[in-house]
Amino acid sequence: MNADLRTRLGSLRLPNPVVTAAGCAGSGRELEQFFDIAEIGAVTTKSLMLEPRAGRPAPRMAETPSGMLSTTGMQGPGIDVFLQRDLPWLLSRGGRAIVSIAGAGVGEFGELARRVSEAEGVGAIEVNLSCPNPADPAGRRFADDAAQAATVVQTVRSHARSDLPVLAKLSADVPDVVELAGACVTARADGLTMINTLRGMSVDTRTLRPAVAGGMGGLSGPAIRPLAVGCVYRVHEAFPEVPIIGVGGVRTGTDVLEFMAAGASAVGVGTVNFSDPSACTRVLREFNEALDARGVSRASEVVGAAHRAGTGV
Amino acid sequence: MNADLRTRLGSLRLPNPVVTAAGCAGSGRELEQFFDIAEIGAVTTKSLMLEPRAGRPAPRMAETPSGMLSTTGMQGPGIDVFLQRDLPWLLSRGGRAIVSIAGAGVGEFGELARRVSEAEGVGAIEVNLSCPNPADPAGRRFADDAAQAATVVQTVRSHARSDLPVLAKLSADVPDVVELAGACVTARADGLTMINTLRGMSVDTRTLRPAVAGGMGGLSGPAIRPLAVGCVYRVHEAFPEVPIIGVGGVRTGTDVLEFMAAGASAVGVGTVNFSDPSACTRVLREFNEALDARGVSRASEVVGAAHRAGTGV
Amino acid sequence: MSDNGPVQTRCPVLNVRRVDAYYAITVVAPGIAERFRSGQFVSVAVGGDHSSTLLRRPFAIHDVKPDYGGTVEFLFAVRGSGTAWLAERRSRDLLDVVGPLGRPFPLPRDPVNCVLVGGGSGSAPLFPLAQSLRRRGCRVDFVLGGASADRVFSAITARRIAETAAFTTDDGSFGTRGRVTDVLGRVIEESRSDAVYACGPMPMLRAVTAVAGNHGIPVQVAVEETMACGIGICMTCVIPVVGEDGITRMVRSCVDGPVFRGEQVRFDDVGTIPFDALGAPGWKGSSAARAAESARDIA
Amino acid sequence: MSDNGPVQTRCPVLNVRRVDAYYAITVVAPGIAERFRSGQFVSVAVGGDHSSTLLRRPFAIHDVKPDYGGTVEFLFAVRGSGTAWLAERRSRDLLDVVGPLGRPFPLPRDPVNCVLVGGGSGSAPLFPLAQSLRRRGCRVDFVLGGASADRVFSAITARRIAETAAFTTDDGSFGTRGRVTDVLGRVIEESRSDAVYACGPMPMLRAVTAVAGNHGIPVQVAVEETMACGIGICMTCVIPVVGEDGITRMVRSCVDGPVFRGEQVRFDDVGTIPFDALGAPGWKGSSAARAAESARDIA
Ligand SMILES: Cc1cc2nc3c(=O)[nH]c(=O)nc-3n(C[C@H](O)[C@H](O)[C@H](O)COP(=O)(O)OP(=O)(O)OC[C@H]3O[C@@H](n4cnc5c(N)ncnc54)[C@H](O)[C@@H]3O)c2cc1C
Ligand SMILES: Cc1cc2nc3c(=O)[nH]c(=O)nc-3n(C[C@H](O)[C@H](O)[C@H](O)COP(=O)(O)OP(=O)(O)OC[C@H]3O[C@@H](n4cnc5c(N)ncnc54)[C@H](O)[C@@H]3O)c2cc1C
Ligand SMILES: Cc1cc2nc3c(=O)[nH]c(=O)nc-3n(C[C@H](O)[C@H](O)[C@H](O)COP(=O)(O)O)c2cc1C
Ligand SMILES: Cc1cc2nc3c(=O)[nH]c(=O)nc-3n(C[C@H](O)[C@H](O)[C@H](O)COP(=O)(O)O)c2cc1C
Ligand code: FES
Ligand code: FES
Repeated sequence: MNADLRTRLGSLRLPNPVVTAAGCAGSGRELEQFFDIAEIGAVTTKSLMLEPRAGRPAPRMAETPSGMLSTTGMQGPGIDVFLQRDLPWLLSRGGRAIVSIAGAGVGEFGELARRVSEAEGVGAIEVNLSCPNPADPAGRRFADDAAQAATVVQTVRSHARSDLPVLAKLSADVPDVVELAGACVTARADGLTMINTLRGMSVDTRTLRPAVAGGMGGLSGPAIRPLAVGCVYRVHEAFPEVPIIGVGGVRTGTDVLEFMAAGASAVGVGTVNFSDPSACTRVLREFNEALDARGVSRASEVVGAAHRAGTGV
Repeated sequence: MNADLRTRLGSLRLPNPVVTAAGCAGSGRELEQFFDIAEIGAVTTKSLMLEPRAGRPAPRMAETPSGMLSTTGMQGPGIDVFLQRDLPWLLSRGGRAIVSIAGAGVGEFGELARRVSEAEGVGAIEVNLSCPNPADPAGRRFADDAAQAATVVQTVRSHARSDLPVLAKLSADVPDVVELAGACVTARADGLTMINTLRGMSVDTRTLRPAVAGGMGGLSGPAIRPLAVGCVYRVHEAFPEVPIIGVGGVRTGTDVLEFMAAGASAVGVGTVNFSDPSACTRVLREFNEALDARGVSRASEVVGAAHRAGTGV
Repeated sequence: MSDNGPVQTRCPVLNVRRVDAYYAITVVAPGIAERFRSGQFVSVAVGGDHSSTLLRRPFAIHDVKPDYGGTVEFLFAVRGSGTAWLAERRSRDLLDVVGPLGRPFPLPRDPVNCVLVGGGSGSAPLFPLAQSLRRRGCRVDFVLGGASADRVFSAITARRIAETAAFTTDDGSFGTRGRVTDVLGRVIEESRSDAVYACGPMPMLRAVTAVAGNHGIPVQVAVEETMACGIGICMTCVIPVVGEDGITRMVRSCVDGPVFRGEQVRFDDVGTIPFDALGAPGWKGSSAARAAESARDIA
Repeated sequence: MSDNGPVQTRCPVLNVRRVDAYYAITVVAPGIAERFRSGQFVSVAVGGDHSSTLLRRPFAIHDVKPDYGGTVEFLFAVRGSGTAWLAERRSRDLLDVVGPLGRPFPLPRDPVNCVLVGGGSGSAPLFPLAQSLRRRGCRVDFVLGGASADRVFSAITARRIAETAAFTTDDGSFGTRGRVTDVLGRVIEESRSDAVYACGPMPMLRAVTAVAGNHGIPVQVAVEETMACGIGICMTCVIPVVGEDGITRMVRSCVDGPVFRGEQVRFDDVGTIPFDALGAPGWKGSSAARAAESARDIA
């Protein structure tokens, strides 16, 4: 366990590349029962809105092959409760926080960025572009329209404290993920997180009705990993300077290696936290061991290796 | 095993809804070693081009959680060899053929449709819209541009014998699958097949290089089923009169039930043929048993059940 | 990392027993056994390391014993792929188990009369509860129901440890034909119950809560909602519950439950977001409600 | 459905033996045993019914015996998740096996001298081949190599059934330090070999083919390409092979192979599409080539 694991996302420095994926780590307290939350790179919060939010009706989840479908509707306490209650706790434990925000409109994104910037100790802001754009006539998400996504990123950037990195969280099921990434980068995103869940569906074959309320849900878990790695690879190819958090189906230390070789500087663990509450710390250990086994002394050397000829490192 | 399994795709009548997915059943001869090919609904051929095709370099596949990534580059003997060699064999065994075609351009699609129409005994033409459009400046696939896709479908329709149903095979990773479906229907597709593989990637964590030659591959298998079911559901909701072949990760008889409840009239078995050469006949038997267990006397009653209130059937 | 919270352990199976239509698995898990309080559950990874079945399966803890440093037993019926896999385990196989999870049943201070009502697999957590109540000098009566005789868990144990035990089955194959609530009122009266504890499917819990209400006695219900994580991080297991402050919240049945006061669960609204729930569409909370929110869980 | 084609069976495991660094599994599979010819392989589903590991694993058949109506044995080294799972099987477990697959080794009409060259797990199919050759009165010599001593499969059996057996290891821990091709020339000369049979990794097969060429004797190679289906329907296992007609085709190593004439495999172009391969980009086939294509496989 000798490798230097440090990584950077714009001006945010992390002790190692393993972070939690948004909405998959509660407030951090729940996972702290299983490992020391300061040990991992950072905790990404669930996407916080201005107001408390009750979310979607149950049933909210269904299991699928190597994955799950969920629809929680971003249930959460609202940004203020988070900043007053959960953030201080996390910082008191030595943890780092990437705060994910979800605005009900462009203006709210700005306001959220402003409030997050006023708090002490936040590491970065992640902008969830997969929430529905209330101004879109067809009810599409911000991420479905690169120009709309860019407007959101720009608004967040201009309301956020200038030293606070802004990461744009992208979906894969958009018209063109490379174009979307480019629009966000142009709008001065400091980094990109990808991917969010993909819209899918499951039918309960007993009742022949949709398995989650409302029909469509978000697909996550190892099943989607190749889609996530593909997005990271293509976007890193197009924008090699832009730091990326790779997210989607991370289960083991070699999955971290896979994402980093494709171009990620950090990697988020999502659904697998549900099946293994120690996942983050186990993945970190396995990643460490994988570097050792390959004689790699700095994790950052691996970033983008799959784009280089030869064996990469 | 009493249920009436017959189904219709436009004017094509099939004895049951289980067909093979394009490119996943060889010429039919290989599977005939494991079951009677006449027993299933139909064999969908690999996508045939005008000329023989050597396909992509190896490695062509990588295993992923509950799925696989592949890139065969549509290797095949060309349409004429198929029509002279493979089709007569299939018909001689009492099988039904859905012939998938892939043109290197719009014009070739027309020519392919013409040649297929001259052959005796073809059940339907499936138009593979996931092949790259040579006329697209960005190298996108026909499916990425609903207007281009519609042009292809229209060309095929006008060159195909008028009594031969034309099915448009859609991808899920397109800007808007419902819009794409609509464009194909307007261009007089008699039915839709969905979904094709999704672009993804895997890194070989020993070499840190892409696991399949060329980097990106197509993701298939049970992992993608929720994405496929989601597409079928949304498209059936928008165009309830249009018959759909649901494809993507079908493994068991209840998966057939799932696709049909979402709106499919038939269901294609793809990748699972590789892992279980008897899959088609097993899936058909399980589907039959599932209908019996639910007391359903006609398979067609199940179509679209998930869209109806109550328990569907 | 906390000392009385749940632990995750890879623990050896001591034995798997088949009992009527269900199975009993005992695992050696001292860390879970020593923390356990009745009403809590474990969650078990199924299918092995390369399983396509990602999520854990929750099971109420049926018994803990001091053998081998501490063993934990749970009962289950084979429902789908996860329980089918569990039924095939053999002694010495390793299971990845997390527990104990959830809030336990609150125990009465005084030696009162309690009736314990279980439906199907919902009986399981009532047995260690019965033991705890008996240890406090409470009278315990059982009402257990199931679809058929073989779906009534641990009937014999119930007879042994309770003052009285009544059984109901949907098909009449064992005990009274009908629902647990068909006999509950009588049992409450005859045993002069002061409190009800219930576990089982939501419609049963609703009906039991109504019966207890009619008799003017409190009821604690343990719900069995679908759970993805069991530890409070996925937000998929929520049900509408009215807090002490009168505000309805969508609370996690895994960590805020599975045990709730029956009167506080909005049974009619399970599967919906009640319009007056905190954060429901159109909801405008008072600043007081928000302040309350912000204070919650700090402790 | 054909009578001499492969069958798919759920067959009981008779036993699993550990031998040095590899395992030997024997399954009861009469249908496969009776159809088997040496050089053929089986493909085995791994991980159980709810495995996330979708694809079968191919293994050369190492032995068939008439016991229990017909048993099939294969040897394997633990490489990844699939072989790790197989190593944990116990007798009476059921395995889903398809076979026999692929084209067998062609056997010489006359009692000639044959040298059999295996690298690592590639030795496995050479043993039944050696038996068949011996039965036809052929002289058999073995050259087996591996990374280290424990990676040389079945060395003792080789010594027993062959006239001579030479061994090489990369680390020199057993036999000669080096590659099989370092000793092959000598063996061919000393045993006056008329033909070579080889199985192992592609670079080894290439080198063996070169050595055989230098000695002017024919060589049959069995390749071990990654395979998704093993039955010819997925087109993922292709390699460039020159046909009798001089045309290079991307052929499926599972059904057109795994055995090929060494000279016909375009080893230098494995992993590419040679520009002159049938259907390569820019390829313009003659009408004669197309007519030939259309006639292929009809029989
Ligand atoms: C707190 C709690 C305690 C429980 N205690 C017991 C017990 O002691 N004994 C027992 O037999 N069962 C108990 N259950 C139900 C048990 O968890 C399910 O029977 C089991 O998860 C079914 O898994 P499966 O793979 O066989 O079924 P599948 O139907 O294949 O499971 C698919 C998915 O649905 C979920 N699921 C299926 N049925 C239920 C259910 N009834 N409740 C919750 N989730 C479900 C599974 O967890 C899984 O995510 C309990 C459930 C909860 C929430
Ligand atoms: C015709 C044929 C015969 C073979 N015979 C033997 C044998 O007798 N004994 C033996 O030990 N091995 C043999 N192999 C190799 C054996 O199939 C692999 O070792 C095995 O598939 C590894 O599976 P895994 O899950 O442990 O490894 P993983 O690396 O986890 O497998 C991942 C994927 O890669 C494929 N793969 C990995 N290694 C190989 C390989 N060397 N060759 C082909 N595919 C591979 C797997 O099939 C799977 O699809 C043979 C291969 C072929 C094609
Ligand atoms: C239950 C659940 C809740 C989630 N909540 C959020 C969220 O609030 N904001 C967000 O950007 N992504 C959210 N996600 C998406 C994850 O952060 C992640 O992008 C996705 O699940 C893919 O990663 P995984 O396969 O590791 O889960 C959520 C995912 C799940 C399963
Ligand atoms: C090896 C392979 C080859 C394929 N070839 C074709 C093809 O030629 N034409 C086509 O339309 N789809 C092709 N497909 C896509 C399948 O028909 C199917 O749409 C997709 O794999 C999803 O289904 P599945 O998960 O059941 O495999 C191919 C898929 C695979 C895995
Ligand atoms: S099961 Fe995940 S929060 Fe309750
Ligand atoms: S492995 Fe599928 S064609 Fe050879």
